[in-house]
Amino acid sequence: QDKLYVPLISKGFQHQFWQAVKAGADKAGAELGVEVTFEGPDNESQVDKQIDMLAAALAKKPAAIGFAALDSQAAIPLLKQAQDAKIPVIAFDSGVDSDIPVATASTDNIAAAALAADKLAELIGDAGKVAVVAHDQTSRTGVDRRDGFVNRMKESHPNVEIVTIEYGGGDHLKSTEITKAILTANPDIKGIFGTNEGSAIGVVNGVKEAGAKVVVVGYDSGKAQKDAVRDGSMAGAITQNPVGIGYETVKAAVAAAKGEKVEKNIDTGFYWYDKTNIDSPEISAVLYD
Amino acid sequence: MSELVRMEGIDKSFPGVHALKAVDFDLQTGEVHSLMGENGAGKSTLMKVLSGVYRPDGGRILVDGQEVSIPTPRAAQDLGIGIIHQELALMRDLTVAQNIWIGREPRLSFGRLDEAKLNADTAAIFAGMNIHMDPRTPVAGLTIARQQMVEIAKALSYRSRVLIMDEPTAALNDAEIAELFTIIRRLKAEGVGIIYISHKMDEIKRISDRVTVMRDGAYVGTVAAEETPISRIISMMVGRELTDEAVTIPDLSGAETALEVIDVSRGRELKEISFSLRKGEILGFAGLMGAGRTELARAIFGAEPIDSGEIRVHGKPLRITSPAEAVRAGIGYLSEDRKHYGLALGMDVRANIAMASLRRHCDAIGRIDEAALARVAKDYIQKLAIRTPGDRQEVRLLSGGNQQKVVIAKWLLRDCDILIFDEPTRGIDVGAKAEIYRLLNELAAAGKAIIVISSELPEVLRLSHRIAVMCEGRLTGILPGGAEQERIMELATQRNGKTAA
Amino acid sequence: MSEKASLRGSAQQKILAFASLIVLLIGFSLASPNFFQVSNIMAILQATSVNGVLAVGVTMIIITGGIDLSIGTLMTFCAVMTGVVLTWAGMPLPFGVLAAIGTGAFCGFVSGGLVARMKIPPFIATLGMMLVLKGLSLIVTGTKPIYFNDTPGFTLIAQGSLIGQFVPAFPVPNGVLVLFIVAGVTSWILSRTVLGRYTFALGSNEEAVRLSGVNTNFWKIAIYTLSGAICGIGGLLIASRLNSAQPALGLGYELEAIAAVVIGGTSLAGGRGTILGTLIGALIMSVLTNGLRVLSVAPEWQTVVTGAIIIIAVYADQMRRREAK
Amino acid sequence: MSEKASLRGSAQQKILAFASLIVLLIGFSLASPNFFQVSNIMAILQATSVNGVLAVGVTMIIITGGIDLSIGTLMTFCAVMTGVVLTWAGMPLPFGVLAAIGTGAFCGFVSGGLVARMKIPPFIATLGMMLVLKGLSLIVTGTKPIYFNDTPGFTLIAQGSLIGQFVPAFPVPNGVLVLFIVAGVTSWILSRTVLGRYTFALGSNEEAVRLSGVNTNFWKIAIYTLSGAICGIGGLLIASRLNSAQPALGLGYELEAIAAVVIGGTSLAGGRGTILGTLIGALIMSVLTNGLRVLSVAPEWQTVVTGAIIIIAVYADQMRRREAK
Ligand SMILES: Nc1ncnc2c1ncn2[C@@H]1O[C@H](COP(=O)(O)OP(=O)(O)OP(=O)(O)O)[C@@H](O)[C@H]1O
Ligand SMILES: Nc1ncnc2c1ncn2[C@@H]1O[C@H](COP(=O)(O)OP(=O)(O)OP(=O)(O)O)[C@@H](O)[C@H]1O
Ligand SMILES: O[C@@H]1[C@@H](O)[C@H](O)OC[C@H]1O
Ligand SMILES: [Mg+2]
Ligand SMILES: [Mg+2]
Repeated sequence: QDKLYVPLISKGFQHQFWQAVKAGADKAGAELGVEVTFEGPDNESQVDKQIDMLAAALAKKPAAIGFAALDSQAAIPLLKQAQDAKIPVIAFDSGVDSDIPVATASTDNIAAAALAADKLAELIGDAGKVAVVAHDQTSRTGVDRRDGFVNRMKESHPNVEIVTIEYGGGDHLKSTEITKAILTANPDIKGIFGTNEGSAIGVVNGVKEAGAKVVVVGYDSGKAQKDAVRDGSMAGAITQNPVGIGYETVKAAVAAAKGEKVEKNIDTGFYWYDKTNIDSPEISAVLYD
Repeated sequence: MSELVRMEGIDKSFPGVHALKAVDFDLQTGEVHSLMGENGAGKSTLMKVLSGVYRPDGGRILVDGQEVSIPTPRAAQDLGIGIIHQELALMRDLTVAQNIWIGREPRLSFGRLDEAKLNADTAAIFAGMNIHMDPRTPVAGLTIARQQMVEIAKALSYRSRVLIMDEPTAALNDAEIAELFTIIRRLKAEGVGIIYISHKMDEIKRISDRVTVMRDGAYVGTVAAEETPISRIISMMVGRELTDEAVTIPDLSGAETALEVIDVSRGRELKEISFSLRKGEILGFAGLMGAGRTELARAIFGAEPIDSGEIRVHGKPLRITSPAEAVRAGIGYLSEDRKHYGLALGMDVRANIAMASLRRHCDAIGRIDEAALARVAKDYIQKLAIRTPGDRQEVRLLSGGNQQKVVIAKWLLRDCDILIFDEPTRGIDVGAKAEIYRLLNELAAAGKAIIVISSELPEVLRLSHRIAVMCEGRLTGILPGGAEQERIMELATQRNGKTAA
Repeated sequence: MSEKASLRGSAQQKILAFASLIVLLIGFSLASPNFFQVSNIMAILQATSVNGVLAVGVTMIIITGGIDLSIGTLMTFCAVMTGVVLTWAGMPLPFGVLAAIGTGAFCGFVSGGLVARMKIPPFIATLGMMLVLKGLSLIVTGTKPIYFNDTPGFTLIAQGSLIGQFVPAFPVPNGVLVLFIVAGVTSWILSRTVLGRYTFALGSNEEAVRLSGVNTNFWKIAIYTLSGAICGIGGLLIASRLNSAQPALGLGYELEAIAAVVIGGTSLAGGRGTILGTLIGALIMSVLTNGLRVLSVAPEWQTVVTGAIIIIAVYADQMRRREAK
Repeated sequence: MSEKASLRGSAQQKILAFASLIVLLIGFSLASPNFFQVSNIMAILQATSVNGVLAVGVTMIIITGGIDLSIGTLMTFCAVMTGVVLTWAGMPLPFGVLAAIGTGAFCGFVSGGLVARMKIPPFIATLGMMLVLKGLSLIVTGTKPIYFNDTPGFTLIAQGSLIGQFVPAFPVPNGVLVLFIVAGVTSWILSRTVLGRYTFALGSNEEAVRLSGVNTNFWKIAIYTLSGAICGIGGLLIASRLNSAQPALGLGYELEAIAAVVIGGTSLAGGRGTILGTLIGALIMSVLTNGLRVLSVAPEWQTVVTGAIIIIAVYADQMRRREAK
């Protein structure tokens, strides 16, 4: 009999975040002796591209599928198809609104962004103007992080004003330009939140190019982000546990394929890291380059 | 004299067309050798073989007695063979001088262009040709005739030993032709061999030493120009005798007025032009290059706006602001520039003939009646003797003269009450010309009102019931049919009321 | 005789155009047993449907010598308007269909007007429209997808299978059926009607057409309008496939559709092109994408191979055409 | 006389081309006090640098009547190769510069060959290249960015300010300087050299150029090669600005650059165009983007307004040109 085959359909593959998920998945694949593939569309608006990928994955008659839905509802017919074919589905990254997935390994983005809000508020003395450079206006993660951040500010930090929210598609350069424009429009701004790796690095670059003094809070990891945290150009950032997400997804998939019982919700957690704890073992374990 | 070029048994086929069938041709130094034949006989194709555009399927070419192969235009140039192509091949976005020296630009260091020398050299060539043109003029704005001049200047700039001229005078008028002939004689004296193609029979006698005739892609024969009567050459070309009738001017005093043009002006091009045209009348327009005849026709046709004046059709004043309105009002216009304004070159003969008349050949939901169009197209192909493998052949693959016939067919099919023909016989062979004259007369007899603009005075004289003459945007006079050539020339050069030399 | 020969030549060409596609199909079938199976072939066809419909629509515009960069975001905007009519206003299904097609036609009409009457280069006019429509979709929806859960049967438009009801072995999804119908009708329009004739003529020599007394502006606008309506159908299909109108979708679809058109042998210079070619072009692209995925080629290599094969396929086609002459 | 008028007209046109840009600048200055400030103007210029360089490069290709869709991913690939040479191989800075320009030139050479020798339509050839290069960047880097932390001074290429050292009031970033130098040289090449002459000639009537005995293939390849080299400079700039080679970047940059070219009055049909126009086109785009952001216009409205203004600007320019005639 051939090796078990587990494809992971993600939301992308080019971000370092996704590469870390992939690394975790590959690791689990190697340990458990299953074949793992990993792919995702170019950007998070390509809902239908992802559906086509799911369709192609189903054609390969996999043992189980890992799926990070860009839009859960849109994927339902194919998920049903998987269910009918008795292919277990494991949701990862941000969850799937459906009861088809037998398990979900994800980050609670709303809570994570709320933590970022708390941290940023604290760093600017709980008062003043801040802005958000988000990576996407419509995707689940983009929306959750924006809303988690904004709502927490409104609820718990009434003296912090969010002056603007812009979207840079996670493109480093675009996010840089956006940051500079925000700084021009709001010379008195105190803090900016970048909602994923590309956005956060863009904010750091923009602040640097404009020669401004602004507290930057980021999201995710990656070499540039770690460097920025170390040299103080970024006050700190939220990191998820992408390697863990990938690892747990594959592990759950294999278990489900073998008919074993799997835990329904695998919360892979999120962490705040800054200069002080970046080298601590529990943080460095979830950071990636 | 010595032999410059010899072509032996040249063969060339295109899909569906055997264009050259073992053709022989030779050229001596210092001679003008005319190549004659009906439209589609294969003249241009033979010359394209000689100038490296096409590679022959068979036969051989000798230059200075040496067998050569001419795979590219460059190779032809290197052998000293230059050509003026029948279909103007200019780069519209470049200036006149840039066009002329393309590929041989005078350079400074670092690949820099010596633009000053480029323009000066061009000016010198123009001076030698006795024409006035700023070397820095963009080609895009030039009339067809001016473009033709540029092509000639370009060919001269090569200082070739063999110069092929494929219908260089098709768009020129008598004065310019005379100028060109002076140049040709000069080149001849310098020992250049010239291959000359034209459908203007009178030119053949004036300029050539020998004449080679082709028919249907085959070599018919070579004769000495001097001792061979034109009628003999024509019969070699068409394989029969042609009879030409003289103009008969009908009595139109009772005829209804079809078109009135009253005080039409636009910018510097058209100045207060008034005339009228009756049903059944053929009004010829004569004038020098740039006299404004084309501009006037385009203005009447709504292709170009007018500043002031009025146009009446069948007595009703009309504001015509687009060709569509003109055609709706029953006016048709055949442009002098078939390639740019007359044909969809990539489409087939049938579609082009039908272009102005589709509405009449479709049903309520816009479905085209192809069967009817096929019939019509075949009809015109036969009537105008259009040489084509079929009505589905792309027009771009037809010879120049046959393309012109397709444009004519388009307007004949449209059947307008008022027809304006701008240089209708440009590039058309004698036989077909006679046929077109006959057609125009028939149309007039059937009550159509017709304007013919032509740079060929004999044509104007042969056709017109009245002759309008223009100079520098003004209508300087209207003469009765059959007027004296001298009188026409006088009006054609009458600047601002005064007569120039 | 020669006429027949040239007809034969062109028929030959049509068959030859399939060659690259066939080679790909055979190649992938040999490489993976999972590839040539009814369910996967249906998946490929389904994946072709949206892009195919857009490509068919834009083929007309490209034949006129124009271009339409707005097709992707227009498709989305049409899907959004369908959502507005069906989900928000709660109207019955046919109105949703009308909304998509009507919106498409209207926007096509506007683009056509910009190009024909205001003489704005098609690239700019439709680039502008692309951005405007992209923004409008986000504005109208408030950046949230609109779902069609309240319109039973909506997903059947693309996902159901009329054919499957009669021929269970070939459950061709309706989306594909729609694509073939749209392609058939458009092909008929192009080859049989006045509109089609002027489409080619405009691309071949617009000025000559105008000087033939044809109201070129009118016809150009008509062509853009029709193409827009076809985009609307594309919007309907994608909405049905995703059971939702995704307002952020759309960018990038124009390039994919135009690529299908050009791979299919239609010249961007205008004047020539066929719907059959476009269909084949669209199929080549989706067979490639699907096949490489089924072979589990690493995603970064998928792009490389796709790029290379597109070039090779077009080159091979051209070689064949030259030989056919 | 009319000939002289047309010469005069073209000088006039050049000045008028600025009009849309000026109107935008004045409008934004009035709308926000923060807009017209040295730092923001520098930010706008800096934001123009990468897109501007790409646009200048592709202008040449568009003038030949071609198109290059690969410029965005080629830029990235060049940045990656610089990273390989500087960070991985640890060579000194000049080699990194050479790597970027050399890689660009080589890829341009390949595209040129596909177009000129293999007669693949530029759209397809460069679409293929776009995909191939996109994949290659990911493959070479292992989908990880390459950082330039070990190459001190690398960020100065785009971000430093030579001019600022002499004129502290105008700290024009080096990236902008590079853009202006590239634009100046290209403009000079186009108007003064043989290569430039053939660029226009090819776009105007390629067959006529060939019939004049020019080796059109050679020159076409040369033009693509040069344009590729310019892309390489763009890759250098973006790498320097981001202090890294980001392998996933690049898609979409081609459309932006081509838009700048067309807004600047260069015709996609070939034969006409200016570098000055392209610069203005690129500036119009970045002024628009920056201005709307400074005004804090909602992002979805930013797209709508950008689309509308692009159309209006081009329309206004055309009206002016027609009047100038
Ligand atoms: N590229 C081609 N493909 C197919 N047929 C062609 C091609 N070029 C020329 N022909 C055909 O070859 C024949 C000879 O054409 P050619 O242009 O040599 O005629 P010609 O004698 O110059 O006529 P004209 O006096 O009208 O210019 C014509 O029937 C023409 O349709
Ligand atoms: N020799 C010239 N000098 C300057 N302009 C010229 C010349 N010839 C043509 N033109 C341009 O052409 C315009 C009028 O030409 P038009 O085509 O109407 O003349 P035409 O009488 O039809 O002559 P033809 O068509 O034989 O050249 C002029 O206004 C001018 O712009
Ligand atoms: O969804 C992803 C998110 O989790 C990560 O942080 O950034 C990239 C996104 O694609
Ligand atoms: Mg000829
Ligand atoms: Mg004229």
